[in-house]
Amino acid sequence: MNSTETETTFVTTIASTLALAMRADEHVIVLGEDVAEGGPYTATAGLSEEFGRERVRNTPISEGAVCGAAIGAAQAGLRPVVEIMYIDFITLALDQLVNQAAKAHFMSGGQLSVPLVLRTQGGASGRGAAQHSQSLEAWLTHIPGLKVVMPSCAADAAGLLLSAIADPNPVVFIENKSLYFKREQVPSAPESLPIGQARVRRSGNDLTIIATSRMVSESLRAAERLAGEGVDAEVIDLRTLLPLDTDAIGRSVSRTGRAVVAHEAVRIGGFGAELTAQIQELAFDFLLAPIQRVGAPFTPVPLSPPLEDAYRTGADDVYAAARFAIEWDQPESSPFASGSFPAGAAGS
Amino acid sequence: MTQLDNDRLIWIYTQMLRIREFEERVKRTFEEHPGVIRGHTHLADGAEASIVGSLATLKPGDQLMATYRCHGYPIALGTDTKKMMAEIYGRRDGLCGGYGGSMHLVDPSVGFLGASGIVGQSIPQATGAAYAAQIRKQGQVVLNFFGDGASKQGAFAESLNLASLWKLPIVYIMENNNYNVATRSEQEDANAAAGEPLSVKAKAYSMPGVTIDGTDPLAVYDVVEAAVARARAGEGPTLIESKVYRLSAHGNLIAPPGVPLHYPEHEAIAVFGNREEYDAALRGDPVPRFRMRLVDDGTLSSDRADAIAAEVTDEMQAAVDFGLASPFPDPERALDFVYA
Amino acid sequence: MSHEVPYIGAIMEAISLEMARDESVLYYGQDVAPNDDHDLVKAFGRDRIRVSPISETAEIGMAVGAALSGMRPVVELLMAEFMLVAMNQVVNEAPRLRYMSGGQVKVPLVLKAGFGFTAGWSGQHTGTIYGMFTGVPGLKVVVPSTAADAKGLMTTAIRDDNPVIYLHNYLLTLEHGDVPDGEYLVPFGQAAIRRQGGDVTIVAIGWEVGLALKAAEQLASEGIQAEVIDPRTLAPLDLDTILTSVEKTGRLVLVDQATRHGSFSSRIAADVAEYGFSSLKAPIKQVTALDATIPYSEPMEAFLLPDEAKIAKAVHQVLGSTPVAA
Amino acid sequence: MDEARLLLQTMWRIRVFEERVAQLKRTMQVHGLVHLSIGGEGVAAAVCGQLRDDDAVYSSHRAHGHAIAKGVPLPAMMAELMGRADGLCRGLGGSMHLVDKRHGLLGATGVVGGNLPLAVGDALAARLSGSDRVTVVFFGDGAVQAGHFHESVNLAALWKLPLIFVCENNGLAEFTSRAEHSPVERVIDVVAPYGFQRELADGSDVLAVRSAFGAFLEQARDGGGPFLLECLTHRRRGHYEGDAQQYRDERAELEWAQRDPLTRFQADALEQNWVDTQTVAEIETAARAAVEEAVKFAKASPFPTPELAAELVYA
Repeated sequence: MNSTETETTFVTTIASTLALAMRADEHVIVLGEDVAEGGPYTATAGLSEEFGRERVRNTPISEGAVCGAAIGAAQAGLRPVVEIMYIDFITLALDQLVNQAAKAHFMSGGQLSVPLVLRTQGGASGRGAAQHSQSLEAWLTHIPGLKVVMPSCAADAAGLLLSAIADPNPVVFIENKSLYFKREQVPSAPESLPIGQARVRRSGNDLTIIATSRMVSESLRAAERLAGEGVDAEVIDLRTLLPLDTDAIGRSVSRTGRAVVAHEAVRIGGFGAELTAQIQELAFDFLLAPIQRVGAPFTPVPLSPPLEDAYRTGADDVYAAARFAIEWDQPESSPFASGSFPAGAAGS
Repeated sequence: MTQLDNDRLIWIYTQMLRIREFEERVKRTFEEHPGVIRGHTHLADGAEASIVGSLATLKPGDQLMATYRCHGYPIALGTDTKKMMAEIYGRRDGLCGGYGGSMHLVDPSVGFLGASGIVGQSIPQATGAAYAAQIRKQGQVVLNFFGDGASKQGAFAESLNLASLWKLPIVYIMENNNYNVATRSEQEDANAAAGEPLSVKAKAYSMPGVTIDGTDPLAVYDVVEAAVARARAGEGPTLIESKVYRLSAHGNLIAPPGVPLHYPEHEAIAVFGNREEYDAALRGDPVPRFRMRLVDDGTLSSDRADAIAAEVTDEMQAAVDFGLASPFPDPERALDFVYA
Repeated sequence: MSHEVPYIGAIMEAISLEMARDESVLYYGQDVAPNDDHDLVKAFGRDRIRVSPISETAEIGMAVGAALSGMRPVVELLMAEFMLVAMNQVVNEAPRLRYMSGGQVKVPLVLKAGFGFTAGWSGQHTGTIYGMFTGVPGLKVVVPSTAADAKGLMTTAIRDDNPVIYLHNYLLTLEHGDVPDGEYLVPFGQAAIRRQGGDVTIVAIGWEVGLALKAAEQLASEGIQAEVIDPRTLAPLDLDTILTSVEKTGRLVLVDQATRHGSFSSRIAADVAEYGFSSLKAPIKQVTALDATIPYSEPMEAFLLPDEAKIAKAVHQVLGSTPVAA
Repeated sequence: MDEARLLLQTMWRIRVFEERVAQLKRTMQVHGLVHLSIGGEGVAAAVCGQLRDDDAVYSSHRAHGHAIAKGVPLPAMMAELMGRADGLCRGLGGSMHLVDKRHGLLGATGVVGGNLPLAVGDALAARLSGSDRVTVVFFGDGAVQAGHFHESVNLAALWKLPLIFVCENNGLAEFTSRAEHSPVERVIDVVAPYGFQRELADGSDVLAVRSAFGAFLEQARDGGGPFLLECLTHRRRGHYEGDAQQYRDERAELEWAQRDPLTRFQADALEQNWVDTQTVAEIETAARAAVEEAVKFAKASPFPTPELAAELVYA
C-alpha cells in the first residue's frame, strides 16, 4: 500500500493518473473534444503540454467517428483513452461502442482486441437539464464485451483508471460531475485496483446498502443516521457494474437479510433492477424483507432548481428505503406507485 | 500508365479468378448443400478488378478494412480459402472459429483488420487504424472499402473530415455498384440524382476525389497507386469512387429459419424489370475481359490461362470439401472470447 | 370477422388502414417501395411513401421534425440494431422534446424495426435490445408475439401521441394467425394471459411466448400447470397482471431472448421480488440468452438461446426439486 | 425607415436581454448552461425579422437572439431561464431548450447539430401540407463536422425542401478554433458538392445578411430550396457563461469590437437619416425597460411544483 497521501480533487486525480499512464506506456493516447485544452472540467489539464498535441488530440464534434477511430487505433495496437464530454452524447457513438468495440474480439474468434477506455461523466447537477444530466450506465451493462466502471472517490478512480487502461477490453469509465471538485485524500503514487471488485465502505449486520458513484457517500450519510437509531448498516461500493462482484453482494445480504440498492439513474430500467434480480437469486432463503431500490423518478431531468433537487436521489431516499426494509414484517400493501409507469402512460 | 511486369499482371488475373470462383462456390452451396450456409452472405462478383487492382498497390505491413461484402480482400491478400469457406459454413476450423461468418471475416496476419456488418461503420475504424499508422511512423497505409450507400452515413462525413484534417495515411475506396440493396443511387443520393460522380463528395473535406472504371484492374491500379503514394508521403487521404456492377443480387434471400435460402435475381430485373442494364453488365464482366486482354497482348497464353483456371477450380473445390468436412464448434465454446 | 395472414402482413395491414384513415400518416425508410407499382405507392402516392438513404440519424430525426409539425410518421428501420447509429435522435430528441417544451409539442411517431434474427445473422443483426429503450422516459416499447397483436398494436402505436418503438421479431415474420378484419386496436399496457395455470407463472416476450407455451404443454403432461403471460408492451408494462398471477402461483420464470445482464426480464424480476415479496415461494428464475454476443455457427447459437428444455428445467427448479443458486 | 427602427429595436432587446442574463447567471438566478450570442445579434434580427409566425425556426444551444427576434415574449423567456412556473416551458427546459410553438420557435437543442434532421422533417411536412411556409435552421460551424449535418444536407438537397440553413460561423467550435475541426474554412465550401444556392455574408453587416436571406426566402416561398447562408459572426463572450476563455486572440477581439453589428448599424442608420438620435435613445431605453419588466415578471413567478415533472413525460 501507499504510505504517502496527498489532498486533491477527483478531477485533478484523473488528469494526473492519465499522465502517469502516458509516461509508463507510449501507446497510451488521449483524444476527445478540447482535451488538449484540458477539457471543460480540466480532467485532461496539462497533458498536451507534457505529451504533445499528437498524443493528446483535440477532435471535431464527431462522437461517432472519434469513438470509431479510437476503436480502430486500439485494434491497431494503441491504447486510446477517448473522452465523451457528457454521457448523454454517448448516444452519438453507441453503434461504434456496442456493435463494433464490444464485439470485435468475439466475432473475430479472438483475433482482434480493443484495449480502449471511454471516459465520460454523467449525473444531474448544475441544472444541466434533460440532455446534459443523464445516467445511462444501465444500457452499457447490458452489452457483453464491455466493462463498466463507476468510481465513487478519487482514490478508487486513480486505481481503476490504471487498470482500465491496462485492460485488453473496451472499458467505459463513468465519472460523476458532482464529485469532481470535492477535496479528498489520494495516494501520491496510485497503484492499479482490480476491475470487478466491490468494496465494503462500512460494515454492518442489520442491512446491506449497495450503491454506485455519488450515491456511495449519500448511503454512508444515511448509514450514520441509521446508526444513531441503532440500525447497523453495511455499505457496499460497487465500483464496477460489469463484471459484477456477485460474491461480495451475496455474502453480505445472506448475512444481513435486508438490502437497499441505490443509484442516481431512473429507478425503472435502472441497474438496480439487475442487482435486485441477482440478490433475490443469490440470497432468496435469507431475505427478511423485499429488496428496496432507490432511483430517480421516471422522467427526464428537469431544469428548474426545485424540480432537479426533487429529482436527485440522496441520503434521505436511502434512509427511507432502509427504514422500510427494517420495519417490514407482515405482508402489507407495498408502495406500488413508486415502481409503476407514470400516469397517462398507457396511451390511447 | 504504370508498367507492371507479366508476372504481376498474371497475379492480378489469378486473384480475380480466385475471388470469382470462391464466390461462385459460395453461391452454389445454397443449391448443392442446402442449409449449410446460414444468415446473410454478400458477393462481390463484378468488383474483382477493383479489389485486386487496389490491393496490388499495397506493401507488406499495409492494412485494410471493408464492409460486409468482404470475401474478395482476404483472398487476394493470401488468406487460406479453406479456412474462409469453413467460416462461411460455420465450422470449427473457420477463419474466425465459426463466431463471425461471411459478414465478419478478419485476418490480421495479412493486414485485413476486418469488416463491419453495419453500413458505413468500418469507415471510422479504418480511419483510426490510419491514425495509429501515422503515430507509428513506419510508412504504413490503410485502404478502406465501402459501398456507395455508406456515403450517406454520418460516419462517412465525420471520418473523411477527420482524416483530411489530420492528413492520415488512408485511401477511401467507394465501390459504387449503383444499388443500396434494392434502391438505386439516384433515389437516395443528391449527387447521383443530379447526375454527378459521387467522388465530388471529396470537395467537402478538401481531399482529392477521383472516379474510375472499377472493371479495369490496371486503371484502378494507376489511380489507387497514386493515392497510396500520396498517403505514404504524409499528404493525406483520397476518396476514390470505383464504378462497378454487382453481378449478383444484394445478398441471399432474407428469410426466417425453415425457408430455403438462395440468391434471387438481381434487383435491376427483380425490382425494376431492367434486363437490358443487367445483360450489358454481364457482357462487360471484368474477369473474362481481363483474360482476353492478357491473351490478346501475349502476356498470357490461353493454355496457361486454362491451367490457372484448373488450379483455381481445384483450390475452391478443396475449400468446399474442407469446409464440409470440418466439424462444428463445441456449443460451450460460445462463451469464449466475450472478453480478451 | 377475421382472416388469416402472416405476422408481417398483419403489420402492413395496420399501416395501410391507418394511412387510409389519416392522411397525416407517413411511411418511409430504406428500401420501402423503391418502385412505383408497390400497392402502398399506388394507394397513397410517393409523397407519403418514401424510400430514404441509409441515414438512420436523418431518417429518425426527420420523423421527429415531421411529427412536431403535425405528421404521424412510421419509419421503417429494418433492424433494431440500426437504431444504435441514431441513438441521439431516439433518446435525446424524440422522447425529450415534449417534456422540455413544457408540454407544448408532441412527437407522435413509430419506429418500426425487426429484432432477434437469431438464424445465423451473427453478432450485429441478432441483438434483442428492447431493454435499452425501456429505461428511457418518454418512449413506449411494443413487442407483439402474434399476428393479431401485430396489427392491433401497430394501429394503437400510430394513433399514440408519443414516440413508440415497435419491435417485431424476425423469427415470427411468416407465422400465420387469425387477424380481425378492418379497424383493430390493442391497448398498450395490457398483458395477455396465453395459458391459465396455478403452479407456476411464466412471463415470456415476443418469440419466446411460443416456446413458453410448448414448454407448458410438456409440463402439463407431468401434471404441472403453468400460467403463461405475454406482456405485449414493455413500456408501459402491465405489472399488475404478473403480480396477480404470482400471488396465485408463488413462483415465477422469466423467458427473454436478450442477454441476461441488465436485461428487461431483470427489471420484471426486480419488481416482482419487491412488490410480490410476500407471495414468492421460490427465487425468480430467468431463462435468457447467455451473456455473449450471438455467434454465427448454429450449435453455438443454439447453446446461447432459451429453448423449451431450458424453460422446463427452470420451472422444475422453482418448484423446488433442484437447487437454484446461480 | 421603419425597417431600420425594427432592426434596431430587436438588436437592442437581444443585447440588453443577454447582458442582463449574464448578470443573473453570475448571481445564480439564471440556471444551467447558458450560451450568449452578444456580437451576433445582427444575424438573428436580419433573418427572423423577415419570417412569419408559421415559419419554423430551429435554433441551436445559442438561442436567445433567435427567439427574441422571432417574437418570443421576453417575460416568459426570462422566467424560463430562471426555471419558473410561468416560463415558456414551465421551467422544464431552460436556456438550451427554449420552445415557443405559437411564435414558430420549434426549439433549441443541447446537442450540437441535433436540430438539423428535425428541421429537414419540418420542411418535408411543410412541403406535404402544401403551405408556403419556410423552415430555417440555425447552427454553428461546430455542427458541420457532425455526421447528421451531412445526412441532413443530402436529404434536403435530394428532396429539394424549402429549408434555409443559416450557419453562424464564429470561428470557434466550443473552445477550439475551426482550424482544429476541419480543413475547410468556409461552410459554403463544405456543402459545395450538393450544388444548391449558398451565400457568404458578413454577420456584422445587418443589411447584407438581410438581403442575402431575403433573396433565399423569396425563392423558398415559391417552393425553391434548400439554401445555405453562412454568416461570419463573432462570439463576444465565452462558449458558455463562466468559460475561462484561454483560447482568445486579443487582436481579433479588438477588430471585432469595432465591427459590432449593433453599433455599426446604428451609426449607418443615423448617417442615412433612417433614424434620429432621439429615436435611438428611445429604442435603447424601451429595450432596457422591457427587459427589467421581464426580470420582474420572472422573479414574481413561483417555481413549478415537483408533480409537474411526472405530468409531462407522456402526451
